[in-house]
Amino acid sequence: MKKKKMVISQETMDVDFVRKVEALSGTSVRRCFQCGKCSAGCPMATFMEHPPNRVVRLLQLGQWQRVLAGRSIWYCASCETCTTRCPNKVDLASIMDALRKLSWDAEGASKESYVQLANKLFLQNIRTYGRQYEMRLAAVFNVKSGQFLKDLMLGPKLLAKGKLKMFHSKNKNMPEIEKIFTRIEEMRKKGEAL
Amino acid sequence: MKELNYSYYPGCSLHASAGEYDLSTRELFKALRIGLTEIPDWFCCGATPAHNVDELLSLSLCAKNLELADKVEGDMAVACASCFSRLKTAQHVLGESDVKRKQVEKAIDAPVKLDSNVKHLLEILAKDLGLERLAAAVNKPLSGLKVACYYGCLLTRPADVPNLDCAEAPTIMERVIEAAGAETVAWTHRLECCGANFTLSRPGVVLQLTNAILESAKAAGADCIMVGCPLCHGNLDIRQKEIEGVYSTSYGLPVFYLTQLVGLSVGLGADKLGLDAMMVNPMPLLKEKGFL
Amino acid sequence: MSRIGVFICHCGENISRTVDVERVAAEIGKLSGVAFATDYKYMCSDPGQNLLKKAIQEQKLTHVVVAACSPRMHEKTFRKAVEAAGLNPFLCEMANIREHCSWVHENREEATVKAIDIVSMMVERVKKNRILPGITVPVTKRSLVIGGGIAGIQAALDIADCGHEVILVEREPSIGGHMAQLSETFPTLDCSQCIMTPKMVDVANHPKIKLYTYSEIELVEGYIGNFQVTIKKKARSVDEDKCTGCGVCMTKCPQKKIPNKFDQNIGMRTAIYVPFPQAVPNTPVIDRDNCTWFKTGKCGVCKKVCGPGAVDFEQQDTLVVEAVGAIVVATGFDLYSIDEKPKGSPIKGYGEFGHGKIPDVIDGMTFERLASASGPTGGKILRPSDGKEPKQIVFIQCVGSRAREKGISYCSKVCCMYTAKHTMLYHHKVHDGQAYVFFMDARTPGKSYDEFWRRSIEEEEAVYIRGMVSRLYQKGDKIVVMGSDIAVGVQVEIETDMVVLATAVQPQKGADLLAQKLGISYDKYNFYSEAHAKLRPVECATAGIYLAGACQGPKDIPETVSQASAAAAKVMTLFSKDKLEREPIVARVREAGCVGCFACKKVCAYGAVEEKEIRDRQGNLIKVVAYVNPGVCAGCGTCQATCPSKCVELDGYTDEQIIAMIEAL
Amino acid sequence: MHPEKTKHDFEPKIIAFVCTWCTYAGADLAGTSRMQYPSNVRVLKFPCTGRIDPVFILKAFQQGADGVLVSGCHPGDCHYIAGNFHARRRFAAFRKLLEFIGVDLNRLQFSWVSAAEGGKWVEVVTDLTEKVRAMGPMVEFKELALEEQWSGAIDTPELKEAYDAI
Repeated sequence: MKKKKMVISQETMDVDFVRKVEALSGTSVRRCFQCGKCSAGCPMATFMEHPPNRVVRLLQLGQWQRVLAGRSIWYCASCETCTTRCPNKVDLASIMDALRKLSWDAEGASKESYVQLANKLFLQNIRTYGRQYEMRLAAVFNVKSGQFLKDLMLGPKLLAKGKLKMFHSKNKNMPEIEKIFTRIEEMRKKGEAL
Repeated sequence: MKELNYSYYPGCSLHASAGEYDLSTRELFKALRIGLTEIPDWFCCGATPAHNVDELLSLSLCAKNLELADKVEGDMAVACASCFSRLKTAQHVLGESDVKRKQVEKAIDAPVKLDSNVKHLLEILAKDLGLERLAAAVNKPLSGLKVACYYGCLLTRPADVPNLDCAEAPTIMERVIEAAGAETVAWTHRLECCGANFTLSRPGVVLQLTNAILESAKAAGADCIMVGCPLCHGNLDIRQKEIEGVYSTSYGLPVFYLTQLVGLSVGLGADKLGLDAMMVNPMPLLKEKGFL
Repeated sequence: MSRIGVFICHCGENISRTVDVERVAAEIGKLSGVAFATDYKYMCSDPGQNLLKKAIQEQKLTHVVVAACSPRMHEKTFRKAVEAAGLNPFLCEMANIREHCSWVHENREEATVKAIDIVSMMVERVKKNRILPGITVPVTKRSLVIGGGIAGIQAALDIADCGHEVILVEREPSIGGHMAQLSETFPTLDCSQCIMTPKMVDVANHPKIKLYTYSEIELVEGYIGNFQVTIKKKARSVDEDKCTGCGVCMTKCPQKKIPNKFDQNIGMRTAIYVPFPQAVPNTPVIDRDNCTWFKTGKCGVCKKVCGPGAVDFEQQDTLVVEAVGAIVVATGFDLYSIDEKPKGSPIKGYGEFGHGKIPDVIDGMTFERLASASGPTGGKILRPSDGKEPKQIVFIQCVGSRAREKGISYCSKVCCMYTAKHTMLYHHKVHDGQAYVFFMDARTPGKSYDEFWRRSIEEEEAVYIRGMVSRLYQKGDKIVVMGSDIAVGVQVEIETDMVVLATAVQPQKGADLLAQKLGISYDKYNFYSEAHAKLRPVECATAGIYLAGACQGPKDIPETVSQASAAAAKVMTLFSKDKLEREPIVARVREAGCVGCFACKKVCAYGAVEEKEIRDRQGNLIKVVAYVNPGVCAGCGTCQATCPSKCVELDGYTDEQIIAMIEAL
Repeated sequence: MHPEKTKHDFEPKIIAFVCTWCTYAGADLAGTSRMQYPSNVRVLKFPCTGRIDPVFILKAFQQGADGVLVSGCHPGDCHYIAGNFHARRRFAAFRKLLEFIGVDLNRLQFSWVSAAEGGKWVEVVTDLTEKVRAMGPMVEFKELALEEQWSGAIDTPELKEAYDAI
């Protein structure tokens, strides 16, 4: 990625977006004093173009576009190492969650299809069946992501070990689950929740 | 002595890929005379994917499950580290933020219940039952078995949420398995991330992280790895062959659930522990050590 | 009936331009009790003051109101003039018709009306003023200094050199404190012991300094100028008068493997010991917890070999009471322990750095002992685990400091500089070694400090990495450091032989307990609070108690010494007079009405309220009432507003006076 | 700047209770800086806001004050360590009481003005004066005072007789 000069002014610093991130994550980005401890311990930092500390730095400057345009947020494994070791109680894991959530509607956000697809399918599974069915999840994922042969060799072995259930059981709470999904959708539509 | 009874939240994996965890948990608790009642019609806590993209949904799913658990007597026993972490986090977040609690109450159309005790199996064995009573129940001590206890991310992190043990230097797994007569090894990667849910979307990442973990356990002289999380198990056990292939090495480290190893020590047979479901065959090791 | 004189000043034209002063004088002259009202061009001038004095005498005035500028400007002037005319100075009040009237209003009519109001208020007030006698408190010209580190030593020497007796109390067996432990000092690299030990000897030899080592403060009573301090002398088991300091007992003691706290537990000592060879006093102490005689009743070798017969197993703790007029608190600091989280510590612990379980991960003070020529390794940098010389060494800054989540949010102030020094000492001793420093910010504000830090990088070739370390772990005989370089934006991994953690500076353990004994305040970290952060930085809010050194906050040596001398100067100011005089604006309790609820005691920030027993002639206790010590009271009046039975009164601001002012409106 | 002097029908009486170290000095600074503000305020000096008894505020209202201002050092800057905190707690409780007895709390203002804030003093005094002027005279307590006087007057034959009989 070509590095564009960063012009900083009240106009280019999008404080509103950062406030949303802070509200969703329940943490303050201004607390960070850039010690870099989060990046030092992050198991995924080597895969990210912006290491965790720089994600926070960019947020401090209101430059969320630069964060979302990159893949960093899609490489966070939610292992909470950063949050645990931060000397300043910056809950970086939650900030990552908030950024992924906000990237749905944000313009210019990178579409990290695989992770997004997996997450989406996972949530769909909950909505449809109430519980996860890994077989289904994996199969649909492979079909949708076009990697028909991925982990192909694992399937039969797992089946043989009884690790993949082919059928799902009935869950009496299905209507309740559906209501939770729809209520949240309604709240968002009315602007009662982020 | 007070009778121990719990409402049981197995989580999705235990009803699928981690069937042996479910089986061995039920059998172990039966052997230890700990009551376990599965919460009727529990549903998915949302795990990592939900909070990854939609915290409100994640909190709501957990809050609803907590409400379901409330109807069953006893504290909530949770086997999966991910479910444990999500339920604890939901309790923590909803306890701290009035705004989020109100949103969740609207989403589930019910008041949020935060006072129930969510406990991981380790906590039940080490604290509620107690290490002394656990040790007293051991009739086939795992003498000579060198176990690498793998905590992964979610059992202890972040520091003030699960409160299972110290976030950076936990010993609860070691204490439990030492009570079962096994030896533990000191190793460097017991708290490192295995890549967890990237197993589906980014298996390459997972292979790299998991390889480092297996390598460290092997270097420390472990005979096997013990876990308390189906995701860790999936990455370490199911993908072990693949890792060996990619990195042209050989580990052959069986990956046990904690309930399998403890179950073994209280005299449960292989059939009751689901040992045949493990991808890395543990039989040679267990036979060599004379446990079977 | 009072005869009040009112003097209205024109202040050149400053007042008279907007206030019709003649009219004010005329109106005020009509008030009851006013015997004399006049206006004058410059009241504060000599003729003005003479006019005032003359009027007091001629008109037989009982009270005076000067309507002029702010009392903050000239109240003292006029009260002096009134006193010179034979009236009690507190029977004179000022009405501020300049700053609060003529200067802030333009409308002549409005300003004149307001001026009349202001003066009337003061007239009504002054009617209720009482004669207030000046307060004097005797001063005992001896000083107590608590803590025998560099701060306490400097303060004690300065006070003693001025000819006043000093009682110096030190908890450890020897004075010297942390500075005696250091190897070399920044930014000059002069040897700490070379500059410290002569001062320690000066203390020992000073005729005006009475030294109590191995002693602690038990009880503090009294107030400024008049403290009684009870000191507990812990049993040394060695008679200080008989001991010659020959050291035979120590060489013969069979218990030789006790970790020496002075050497950060790396070196060993005997059960009868002096903490370090240059100790002052050079009298050994028996560590009763580790002595075979005290544990089993056998041994007694030291007693047998002691020529002068100084060893005394029967010695008991004794209490001594000393009377002093001032107290300097110089209890210093302690380093956050890298071991398992200590109970009661605000720091949550550093499990990611191994909780002190990796033997070659040490703290900065331990490195000082390793680098010190008189240390356990004779000044060689060697690993505690296997005694090998580390070829790679990693320093990590801000361990515990600047970490509000992990415990303390303040900066420990000295670590940046001492780590720069460590890299130099290391490079001087291990020529082929390489030092790395993980840091967030380099804080080097001090004379020659930044130059020193730059030298460590440019000349001594230390590699500074801006970024923190997430985790340390042992791998074989190496320690793996997982850090990051935020400038480059990458993770950094270093396999090193040794790691030095710059741990947080914290107050001494038990600092809060000592503060409670002294009645001084402390912050949430247990650092002692100064009376004013800028203008009274060495005084406690409690009068007569002064602060020196790191007990008040992290400090380096130059700053500590400056503050110690400043505290000594404050003590000398106090001792410069035989009696302490102060403004009599103090609270007073009406004992007849006091019910002894002590609400006043709870709100008093100065500890000026005491409990006083009222007894009848037979000596039977009737009740316990509050008593305000005029020597300690600062005159804020919070007690009066708090008192539910209205039995405390602040002289100069009584309810009567204030109500009179309000009613005048 | 010389603002146009306008005539008002009602000039409120404002009494200010201030501490000597911060707000009094701040008002002095306003003076030495020749700032202008309404002349309605009368200042009473205390060593510390901690000394200010709520009774004084009641007394001030009773004496015909239309507005009362209490001002001291900023939190943490108290010359007497914590007197202003004691004051704050006391007045927090006192406000409730005033509200209960029906005093419009807009007539009573608390503020922190430091010795360096001459401008803020002017602002606070001007704002309060304007606010109280808009509210009109404070009648409640004055009526009460009148009532007291009335009940104390011996203005009926019965009363006079009873009085004489004593």
